This record gives sequence, structure tokens and C-alpha cells, in this order.
Amino acid sequence: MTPEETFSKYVEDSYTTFQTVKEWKQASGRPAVGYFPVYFPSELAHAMGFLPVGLLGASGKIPLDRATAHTQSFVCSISRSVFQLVLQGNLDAMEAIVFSNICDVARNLSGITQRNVQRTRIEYLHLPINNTSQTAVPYLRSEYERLANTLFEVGGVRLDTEKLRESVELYNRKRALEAELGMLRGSRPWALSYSSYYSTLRAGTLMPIESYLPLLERFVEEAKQVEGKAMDKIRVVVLGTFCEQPPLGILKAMEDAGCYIVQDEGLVGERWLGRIPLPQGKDPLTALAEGYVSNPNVLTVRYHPGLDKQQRILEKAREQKAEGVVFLTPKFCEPALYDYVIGKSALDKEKIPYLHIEYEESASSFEHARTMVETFAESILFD
Amino acid sequence: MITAGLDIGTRNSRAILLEDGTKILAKARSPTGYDMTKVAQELLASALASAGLTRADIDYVAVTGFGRYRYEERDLSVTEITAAARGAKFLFPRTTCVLDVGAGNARASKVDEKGKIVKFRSTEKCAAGGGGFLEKIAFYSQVGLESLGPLALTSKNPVAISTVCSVLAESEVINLITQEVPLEDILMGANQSVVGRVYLTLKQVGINPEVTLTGGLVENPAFVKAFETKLGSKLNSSPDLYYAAALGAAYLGHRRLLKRKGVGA
Amino acid sequence: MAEAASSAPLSFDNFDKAKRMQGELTKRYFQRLLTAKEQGRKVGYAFVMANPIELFNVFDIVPLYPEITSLNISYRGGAPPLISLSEEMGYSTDACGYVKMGVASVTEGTSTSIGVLPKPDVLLLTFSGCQIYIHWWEQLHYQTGAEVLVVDVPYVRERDGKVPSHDVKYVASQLEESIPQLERVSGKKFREEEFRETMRLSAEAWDLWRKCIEMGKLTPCPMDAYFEAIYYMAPITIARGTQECVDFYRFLLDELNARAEHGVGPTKKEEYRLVYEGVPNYPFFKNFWGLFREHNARGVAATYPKVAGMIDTDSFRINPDRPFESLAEYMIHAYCNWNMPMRTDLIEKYVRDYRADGVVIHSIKSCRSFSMGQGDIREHLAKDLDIPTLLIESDHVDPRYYSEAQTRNRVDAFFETLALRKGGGGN
Amino acid sequence: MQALRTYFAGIDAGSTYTKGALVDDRGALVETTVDMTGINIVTATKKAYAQLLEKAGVSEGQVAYVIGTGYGRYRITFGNTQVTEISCHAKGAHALFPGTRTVLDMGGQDTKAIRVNDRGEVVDFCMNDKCAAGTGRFIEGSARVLGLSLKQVGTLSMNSSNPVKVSSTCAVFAETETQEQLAWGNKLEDVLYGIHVSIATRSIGLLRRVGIDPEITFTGGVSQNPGMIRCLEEQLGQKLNTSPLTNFCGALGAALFAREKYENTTGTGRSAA
Ligand SMILES: Nc1ncnc2c1ncn2[C@@H]1O[C@H](COP(=O)(O)OP(=O)(O)O)[C@@H](O)[C@H]1O
Ligand SMILES: Nc1ncnc2c1ncn2[C@@H]1O[C@H](COP(=O)(O)OP(=O)(O)O)[C@@H](O)[C@H]1O
Ligand code: SF4
Ligand code: SF4
Ligand code: SF4
Repeated sequence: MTPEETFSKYVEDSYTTFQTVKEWKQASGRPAVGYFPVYFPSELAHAMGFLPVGLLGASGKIPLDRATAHTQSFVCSISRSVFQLVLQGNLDAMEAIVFSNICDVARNLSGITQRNVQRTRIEYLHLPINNTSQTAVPYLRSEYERLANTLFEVGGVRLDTEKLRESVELYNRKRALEAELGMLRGSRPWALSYSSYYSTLRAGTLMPIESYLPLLERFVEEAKQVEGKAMDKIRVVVLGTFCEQPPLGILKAMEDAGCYIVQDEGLVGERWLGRIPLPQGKDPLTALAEGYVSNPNVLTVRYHPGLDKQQRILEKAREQKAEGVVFLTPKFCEPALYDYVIGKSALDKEKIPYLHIEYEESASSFEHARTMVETFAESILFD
Repeated sequence: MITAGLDIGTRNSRAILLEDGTKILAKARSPTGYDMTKVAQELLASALASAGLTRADIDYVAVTGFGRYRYEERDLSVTEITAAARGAKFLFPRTTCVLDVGAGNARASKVDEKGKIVKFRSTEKCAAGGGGFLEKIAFYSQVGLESLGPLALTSKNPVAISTVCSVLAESEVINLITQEVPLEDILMGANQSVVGRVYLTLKQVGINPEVTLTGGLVENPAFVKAFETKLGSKLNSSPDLYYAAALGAAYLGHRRLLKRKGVGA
Repeated sequence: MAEAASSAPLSFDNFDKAKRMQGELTKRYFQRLLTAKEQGRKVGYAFVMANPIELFNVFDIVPLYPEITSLNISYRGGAPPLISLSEEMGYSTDACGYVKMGVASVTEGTSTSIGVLPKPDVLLLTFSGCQIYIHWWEQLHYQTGAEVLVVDVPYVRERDGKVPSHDVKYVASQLEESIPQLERVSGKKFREEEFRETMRLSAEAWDLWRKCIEMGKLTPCPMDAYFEAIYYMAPITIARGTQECVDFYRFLLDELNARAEHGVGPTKKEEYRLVYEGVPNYPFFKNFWGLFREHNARGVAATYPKVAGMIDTDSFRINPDRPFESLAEYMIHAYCNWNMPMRTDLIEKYVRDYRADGVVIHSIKSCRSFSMGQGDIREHLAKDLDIPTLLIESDHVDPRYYSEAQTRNRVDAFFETLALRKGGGGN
Repeated sequence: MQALRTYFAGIDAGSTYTKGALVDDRGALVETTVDMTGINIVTATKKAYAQLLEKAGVSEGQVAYVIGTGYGRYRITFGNTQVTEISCHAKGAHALFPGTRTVLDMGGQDTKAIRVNDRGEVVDFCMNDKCAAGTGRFIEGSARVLGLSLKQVGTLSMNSSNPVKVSSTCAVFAETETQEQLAWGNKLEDVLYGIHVSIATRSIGLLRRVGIDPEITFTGGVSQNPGMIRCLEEQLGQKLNTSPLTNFCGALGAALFAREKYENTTGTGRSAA
């Protein structure tokens, strides 16, 4: 199997069955922890023997009848779809599921999930939003200790500082490679289709890191070799896909309709930390907490005083020589909808063209999106 | 040089034959139904017949509308937003804002001197922002779509239909009907409610005169009036605007053809 | 239990003065707010849920609660122009109506049905119970340039309501850290004594308010713990920590006691006792109340009035001797900061303690914080506990989401099932 | 008292159709009637009532009590009182199929799931929230857009071998989506069946809210659509009770309530209008 085939196998499997997780557990005798986006300290779980598994929904592969009984229809698709998976027992392979404070929907979802599952332990992590407080880093460190304690209760292994240090390094390596791939998309988008780039990232939320890294390395090397030829397409930055993931079909439709997605927020939580410096003698748990609290990057679901989101969006567009910005936001996702207004007013001022489209993770038709994107491309390309 | 423009819409389809990018030779229209390939072929045939031409006389076919991929023999496909803007500019050269209202949603765009789109927005799907809502109302109230506009114009006291969701708005209309509110007042209220949504979209691209309305709703006088009232100014109007997207496609086709010939020569 | 069988026809109006008093108190508050800038006072924006208003009091910063201004504007029918203004700015119909109204209200040149609202000098972001708060304040920051003061409040995540000690410490220390910032904004020095005094008054008002709420346990219930409590809960939010607030609740408690003594209440008689969950519908408030009143149903307990503070549980007590910690506990225990199983348990407890016949859940599209998961609350109540439960949908400020015909249909049917349960015939 | 029999009538003034049912003093169904509601609901209900009496050969004087139900229930000028269609459908379904524990009523304007006890009384009910509105009207709308009749839609959809997925929750979006599916070259019958599947899924979500206890009785106008019956049965994995009479459950329930009401109040001086 080529790396690409392996990646898609994992992604396909993660929509409903999680067979790969079950097999890993059987082979290793170790537990798995599912996590809801946007950010999760996978290093921590990894160091304690867990397989961290990103939960991103069923991508429309199952009817949401049970979830519909418990939630209203103005709730985003990823939440309803993850909940349906829980109720159907598809997530029974996870010993624990962790949520965090990204939005009210996910927060309440953690509670109703807790009320509806027996075997799985539900944990909720509070990631601080106050990066100016002296207490934020120690606070997050305590939260991580609490999480470690839960994982210990579930998995029976205690957190070991040395192991954590090794895990952080592994994940540093993963993030560095993924960043390299992202840069490739920015410089030569024709050499690597967005969908295969995306599948690669997504597989990274599912595979054991030990088997993922070598494949990723190979994939990056091969991608660098591809020649390819630039087509007459516009370069766009895509924002809004930080939590619920757009169906692959919509991303393909966008590229077909005349775009190169040169930068995006897909699975941003996975890449967000960048490199965590671990000088000798530094406590890795504190380093992990610092990495989050003092991260200067924008994350829609977090507010950090003193960080100028508008400026960041403009910088991003300029760095990438983008001809336009596409706000691709999940239907009913409030954080995305609010960020859209903040982003658009900055782009309006700078006269950078932008487009807003909504999607649902479960959608199976993309005609509206295609028409919008085509028009957008036409408006930039035609004269 | 003759170019054809086909617009295969969600509800209705149109065809235009354009000579040298300037003269409209023929027009044809019909409901889309479910067989889009068939409707495209039939429309083209009927336009050709009325112009006394044959398929071989056409140098280039440009297709637009949501069914644009269903016509295999196309030379070019463009979206209805781009096409409608060009069509509007063709008919009213001083157009700066184009509002194209289809059955499913409405698209507002701002265009530059050449008719190129500078900015565009579509109505949120989650809203009674298209002509389809009016079709449903025409059905429940048992007046034909053609008479909905004229009847609504006789209203003295339009009722406000406030709900934003089309599903609820339909219930609201049914409820008003049960309360025996005069029909013309309900119909005008329904038109105003669509105008309200559409206006918001136009506002998002920035309203600048002249504003040109394109698509099926040009045939609904109540919508036009309600819209002009909201706008506080006149809309450009002409029966040809019904064909704006097909026309715009034909025009863009002509330009492409010129370019191609220029390169070839 | 004894129905009001007294001979003298007592008018309910004689026992309905507290609402007027609340009206006057609110008017004075708006007066103070709208003239704050002229009088050289600073205006601080704050949220209803979990605000440490006692700190503002010390610095003489006048609080503006966009949630309260918005609900007042909606109640008077003034929401649509503000909502459409913000939709023109690019807000989706799916965004929270409070946010949209709040953003429109500070947009240059906007006048609302309660006047031109003063711009913020400081935005107090006490992030508790609603994640949308952070997006809202962020937008206001970009719009007005006002500085944001963050007090991050962790969610109550254990099912039994236990809060890790690092949470309380985290919140309390942020409150302390905010003092220099507030001194800078207001130009006033922090005075410990004054802080303790306002905390003392706050504690007193909380205690009286709790007693008022618990009057709902009586049969018949002397008040409507949902529709009337919405008026009664205003002072505890806008005037906490003042004598005026204490006086109001003392008066209210007396009035409720008098109602109980004379057997009068907000409906002719008490046929049904209901527990309410969810934010009410402000644009159609009276009409909405009427749907229940005409069936002689009284709200005996409700969760919504607890957004001001969970005083009827023992989760917090304001304590002048532990000012920062007790404020922190108050802030952590905001209703929407409780996890869903706890919220479900609380409603279940209300049904038991207040001997209710059923539960009405009013689910609003705007507020996922309240609404997401209400379907699951319904599941538990109706299926596991066999408590008649009605779930209806609309919005708290956006009149476009209310359909009277649909709502009436559901409410009427609900009372038909309640009547069957009570052994009566049909409607 | 004359020897003439006494009757009880129920009129269900729905958004699309007005239905009437007449029962005799033992509660047996005597006659039914149905007609488009149209724009004048008062006229429609009067007409339905007159038709009902005429078909049954019963005079107005013989009808002791009339109950109105449905959206237009407050507009029924000749009735004695109103009951919501939720209670009526439950009662009607229980009368037709005494083993009924769950009722699914799909009408023109909304869908209801109702749990009933062994006496046909409502224990719990849920109605669609607007964003999940999957109703008969939607099928009708799609039919109209495609230039098909309701009958054609039902039958055509039964030919589908490979239903396409229509995933939008909202009926408005779903309508656009079905057309897009056609634009991408999917077969008409597959798209039509896709619409049915999508509405069935939403209704089952609603049923799950009240709990699915067999027997399930499917009532309302859509219960006459064979495509929908097939979809629901396939997805639920169990049989549904339906019959030509399930279209009249609301009216029948109202008539039965009329009989009960009358019996409870005889002697108290209330009489028919
Ligand atoms: N002859 C007509 N009279 C009145 N209104 C019409 C007429 N034809 C179309 N409309 C209105 O215009 C809307 C859009 O029609 P059209 O532009 O043909 O749609 P599309 O381009 O999406 O196929 C219809 O939904 C209907 O409300
Ligand atoms: N014979 C039939 N075949 C298929 N569908 C039908 C038939 N009769 C009615 N319907 C469907 O039932 C719906 C009307 O249901 P009904 O229960 O009468 O609604 P209401 O009570 O709101 O008037 C119509 O929208 C239609 O889709
Ligand atoms: S998609 Fe948006 S609303 Fe849904 S869980 Fe993620 S952040 Fe929350
Ligand atoms: S989402 Fe709810 S709690 Fe948050 S601001 Fe809106 S109404 Fe208030
Ligand atoms: S049902 Fe109404 S509110 Fe819901 S998504 Fe559709 S149009 Fe929007």
C-alpha cells in the first residue's frame, strides 16, 4: 500500500467502524481515547499508553435518527453525528472521550454524552482563555494533571515525565512534517492535490504515531519530487474549517471550480502548537501548557486579549499571495459565524475579495458551493 | 458569428441566439422539469426555428444555470451569477448592481464598468429568499403564479409576514388564510417578505444606482413594486431581463470566440 | 390543600405592587446608565451570568448588560431593526439574537427604543456559562476599541458538582489581578472596606431572593415562578450590592407572604403546577404567558431566573470575609456553567420538591448554551421518569421564529394530556 | 325522545384537506368525507359537514355533538367544542387498531409522534421542529416542481433500486438538493425515493423521541402514500398499521370525543348548536 492508500483506509474507517482502532487495541492490549476537536494534548495520552483518536463525525455515512431524538436541528452536524455514533455503540472502542471548551454545543454535548453512555469515561478539559493572567499556565498544568489522573484511572498507567518528553518530541516531528507539507501546498499547490494533503493530515489524527511518522516522511519526500504544472486557478486561503470538517466532495468541488487552496484551517488544532521547545531540565508538562497558553496563533474558538485577529488574517492572505479568502463555515457553527464578521470587515477595508459558504459535514451535494466558488473564480479571472 | 446562450435554471430554462455579440436573434423559454438535457435541446431547437437557422449556423454554445453540466455539447459553462451580471450590463449599460432572483435563492452582485463582478452575495438558504416561496404561496392560495403579482398590487394593507424561515413562513401564510385575511394583503405581504431578505443581500454588496433585476421575478409586478418601494428608487426593467442569464452567457461566449479566433488567426 | 375560599373579593392588583417597584428601580438604573457619561462616570459592559458586579460598585463603574438592554428592547418590540442592521453587517440568521442586538446597539448612529446606549469604557469578559460571550466581546472590542478584561471561569464538569480547588484559585486570583486594571480604567482607588460592605448587601439580597423563590413550594403557589419571576429577577442582577436591592426583596417577600395568606395568585385558581426550563420569549411575552394562564397553570419553579445565580442550591454563598473566593464560587456556579446531567437533575429535583405536574421546556434557537441538549433533558424526564414534558421552540428576541398557531397547538395538546393524567375529561 | 338514532361528528380542518367523520351512538364509524381545504376554511368545514350528513343520510338534528380539530378548529362555527388533532389522532388510531401504542401522523403541515396508553389516551407527544420539517407538503412541492402528480411520485419512487442520499435536514434545502441530484444525472425514481427516505428518517427521529412501542399506526394524508409506507417499514424493521381509513383518524377521533363528551354532559343542559 502506498502511504496515500493507507491514509485513506484510516480515514474511511473512522467515519463509522473504527476497525483500525479495535485491531490496534487487540494487538497492543492498550486503551484508546477519543477526542472531540479542536485541540487535544495527544502527547499526554500517548505517553500514558493511549491511542489518541480524533472524532470528526460520520461524514453522512449513517442516518442521524437517534441523535435527532436528543438534539434540536439547529445544532451543527459534527455534534449530532458524533452523538449518533456514541448512541449506536460505534465508539465503544474508546475507553474515554475528551471534550474541551470550544463552544456551547460541544460543551453540552459532553454532558449528554455522559448521560447516555455506560462504559466510556467522559472527560472535559478546560483550556484557559486568559493568556494574560499569571495563573494561566499553572492552571492548565493542573488541568493536565487532572486529565492524567483520569487517564490513569481508565488505563492504569501513570504519567511518566521521561515518556512524556519522548512523546512531545515525536509530536514535534509530526507537526514539523505536516508544516512542510503545508508549505508545499502554498508554494506549488499543483504538485499535491488538496484532498490528498487533507487525508494525510486526517490520518494523523487516527493512526498510532509510530506507524504514521515513517509513512508521513515518505509521503513528504515523494510530494516534493512531483513536478506538475500550474493551472489557471486562483489562490485562496480557506478559513472556518477548524472544527467540523467539510466533506471531501466540497473541497474537490472547490478545486475543480478553479481554486488552489493554499492555506486553510482544516484540523488546525493538530498543527496549532508548532514546535514545543524542550530544553534539558524543563518540565515537559509545563512546556505543553505553555505551548498552548502563550501560542501567538489565532484559533477561532479561543479569545486571547492582545492578539489582533484581523491583522493575522491579512498577514496570512499576503504571505500566501492569496487572491481571495473563502470563509467555509459549518452550518450552525456560531464561533465560525462570528469570526467571519471579524474577518470580513478587515478584508473589506483592504479590498481583498472574499466569499462565504456554509457546509454540513453530512452533506452529499455541493452544487451551491460549486456555483459560488466558480463565480468567485470567474470574477477574479475573467475580464 | 452567432453564439447561443442556454440557461438551465432550477425552475425555468431559457435560450438566446446572439449575432456578433450585439443583436438578439431569438429567444425561447420553458419550464425545466426533470430532464435537463432534453429541455436544453428543445429550447435550442425552438430558438433556431424561430430565427430560421440550423444548428450548424451556431459557432459557439455557452451554458449557464445550475443544470449547465447537463448539456454535453457546450463550448463554455459559466455560473448564472456571472452570466446574469453580463446580461444585465448588456441591456442596461449603466448598471452597477444586479439582483438575480431565482426560485431557490437570490444573488446580488456589484459590477464594474465592463460588467465584471466585483463583489457578490447570495441569500442565506435558511430564509424565504427566493421566488420558490412565492410559487408555493400562489399554490396554497389557489391563484396562479401569473395572477399573484397583479392581485397583490391591489392590496391596501399588506400584512407583515415576519418569520424568517420559509417553512414557518408557509405555515404563517396558511394561518393567515384560515383567519380570512384578504388574499391580496397576504400576497403582498409575502412579496414584501421576500423583498426584505433580498434587500439585505443587496445591502451586503452595497447599493449603488442603477439597480437591475433579472430572472423570473421581473414578471411579477408586485415584487418589482415592493422592491422599488424598499429601494426608494426605480429598477431597470424590460421583458428581456427575464433572459438576462442566457443573454449574458451568449455574450461571454461571443467574447471567447473572438479571443479564440484572434489567437488562431 | 385549601383553595382560596374567602368571601371578600380580593383584587390581585393589591398584591401585585412589587412589579411596579421593579419597574421603577429599572427605570432609575437606565437613567443612571444613560446619563453616566455626562456625569463623568465610566461604563463597564458585563454579562448577566456570573458577573462580579460588586467590584464595579467599588469603582463606581456603571454596568451595562447588553442582555438586559436587549431584552427590554425586544419586550417593547424594538428588536427587528437592530437585528437587521447586524445582518447587514454580515451576521447570520443563526447567530444569537442578543449578540446581534448588542453589536447593532453600539454601532455609530444607532438609537434603540430605550435610547442611545453609552459606549463601553471596559468590557468585562467573565466567561462563564456561554462561550458566545467571548466572540461577542471580541467583536465589541474591534468595534469600539474598548479594552477587554478577562476573567476566565472553568466549567463545572463533574456530575456531582464538585469543583477542583485549582478552579476556584484560578478565578479568585484573576479577580484580584483585575483590580489594578479597574483602578486604571476608573481612576479610583480600590477600597477594601467598601468592597466588604457591598458584598454584605449582596449577601443579604441573595438570602431574601432565595426565600422568595422558595415560596413556590406552597400550594397554591402564590406567584408564577417563571413569568413573574422574570420581573423579579432584575434587581438581583442590576442592583446587587446596594440597599435598594435589599429593600426590593424585603418588599417582595412580604407581598408573596400576603398573597399566600389571602390565597391569591397570578391565575384565578391553580389547576396545574409547572416547572419551566429555558429562556422566555420576550417579543411575545404576554401572549406566551397567556397560553398557559388560560389553563390556570402556574409556574412553581424555573431554571431561567437562576441565571442570576444559583442561590436556591448550596453551591455558593456570598461571604464578605472571603470576598474573592466566594465571588469565584458564585461565578463558577452559573446555571449554564453547570453540566447537562446536573441541570437535568436539578429540574428533576424541582418537580419533586415543588410537586409539579409537568415540565415545559422552551427551547430557543439563539442560545445553544441553554438549548443544546434540552432534547436529552426531555428524554430523561419523559421516558425515565414519566413526567409529562413539553418542548416548544422559538426565540428570545427574534420575533421571526415565533409562530403562535404552532405554539398554541402544542400547548393545548399538552394540557389535554395533563388533564387526562389528573383524571379529568378532555380539555 | 324520538326513535331516531343519535350521531356524533368530527371535523378535521387541516391545512390541505378538510376531513369529516360520523359515528353512531355505539361509536361505530358510519361515514367519512374529504375535500380540499382551499382558501376559505369556514366554507370548507361547512361543506364537509353538509357532505358528511348527506352521504350518511342523516339530518343535522340527529347529530348530538360536533367536535372540531385541526389547524382550523377555532374556525368551525357549528361545532360544540375543539380538541387538538394530537388527541384526536391518538383516539382515532386506537379505535381503528386497538393494539396501537405509537402513532405517527404525517399531514400537510406537520408531523407528530404520539405515544398512547391502552385506552388510546395521549401519554406523550412530539412534533417536528421547523428545521426538520418533513411533511406531505414537501413531497407535494417536489412533485409540482417536477411536473408530476402525487400518485406518480408515490409509484415512481417504488421503482427505485439505488436511492440517492438527500441529507439536508431542512425541507427548503432538501428541495434544492433533490434538483441538484437530478442536475448531476441521477435517475428520477432514485431521487424521488431519496426524498421519501429522507423524510422517513426524520420522522423516525421524532418517533424515537416518544419511544417506539409496537404497534405503530401511521395516520394522516401521507399514510396513503405507498412509497412512504415502504420507507418507514424498511427503516423501522417492522410493519405499520395503515388503511384507507387512517387518512381520517383525526376526524374519527374528534367524532369519538364528541360521543364521550355528550355522554359525560347529558343532563347538564348542553346540546348541539
Ligand atoms: N411568469 C411568471 N410570473 C410571475 N412570476 C414568475 C414567473 N416566472 C417565474 N416567476 C418567479 O420567478 C422565480 C424565479 O424564476 P426563474 O428565474 O425562472 O428561476 P430559476 O432561474 O431558478 O429557474 C420563480 O420562483 C417565480 O416566483
Ligand atoms: N392519496 C394520497 N396519496 C399520497 N399522498 C397523499 C394522498 N392524500 C394525501 N396525501 C398527502 O397528505 C398530505 C395532506 O395530509 P393531511 O393529513 O390531509 O394534512 P392536513 O391535515 O394538514 O390537511 C398531502 O400533502 C399529501 O402529500
Ligand atoms: S462545528 Fe462549531 S458549533 Fe459545532 S462543535 Fe465545532 S465549534 Fe462547536
Ligand atoms: S448564547 Fe445564550 S447565554 Fe450566550 S449570549 Fe446568547 S442568549 Fe446569552
Ligand atoms: S426549516 Fe427554516 S429555519 Fe430551519 S434550516 Fe430550513 S429555512 Fe432555516
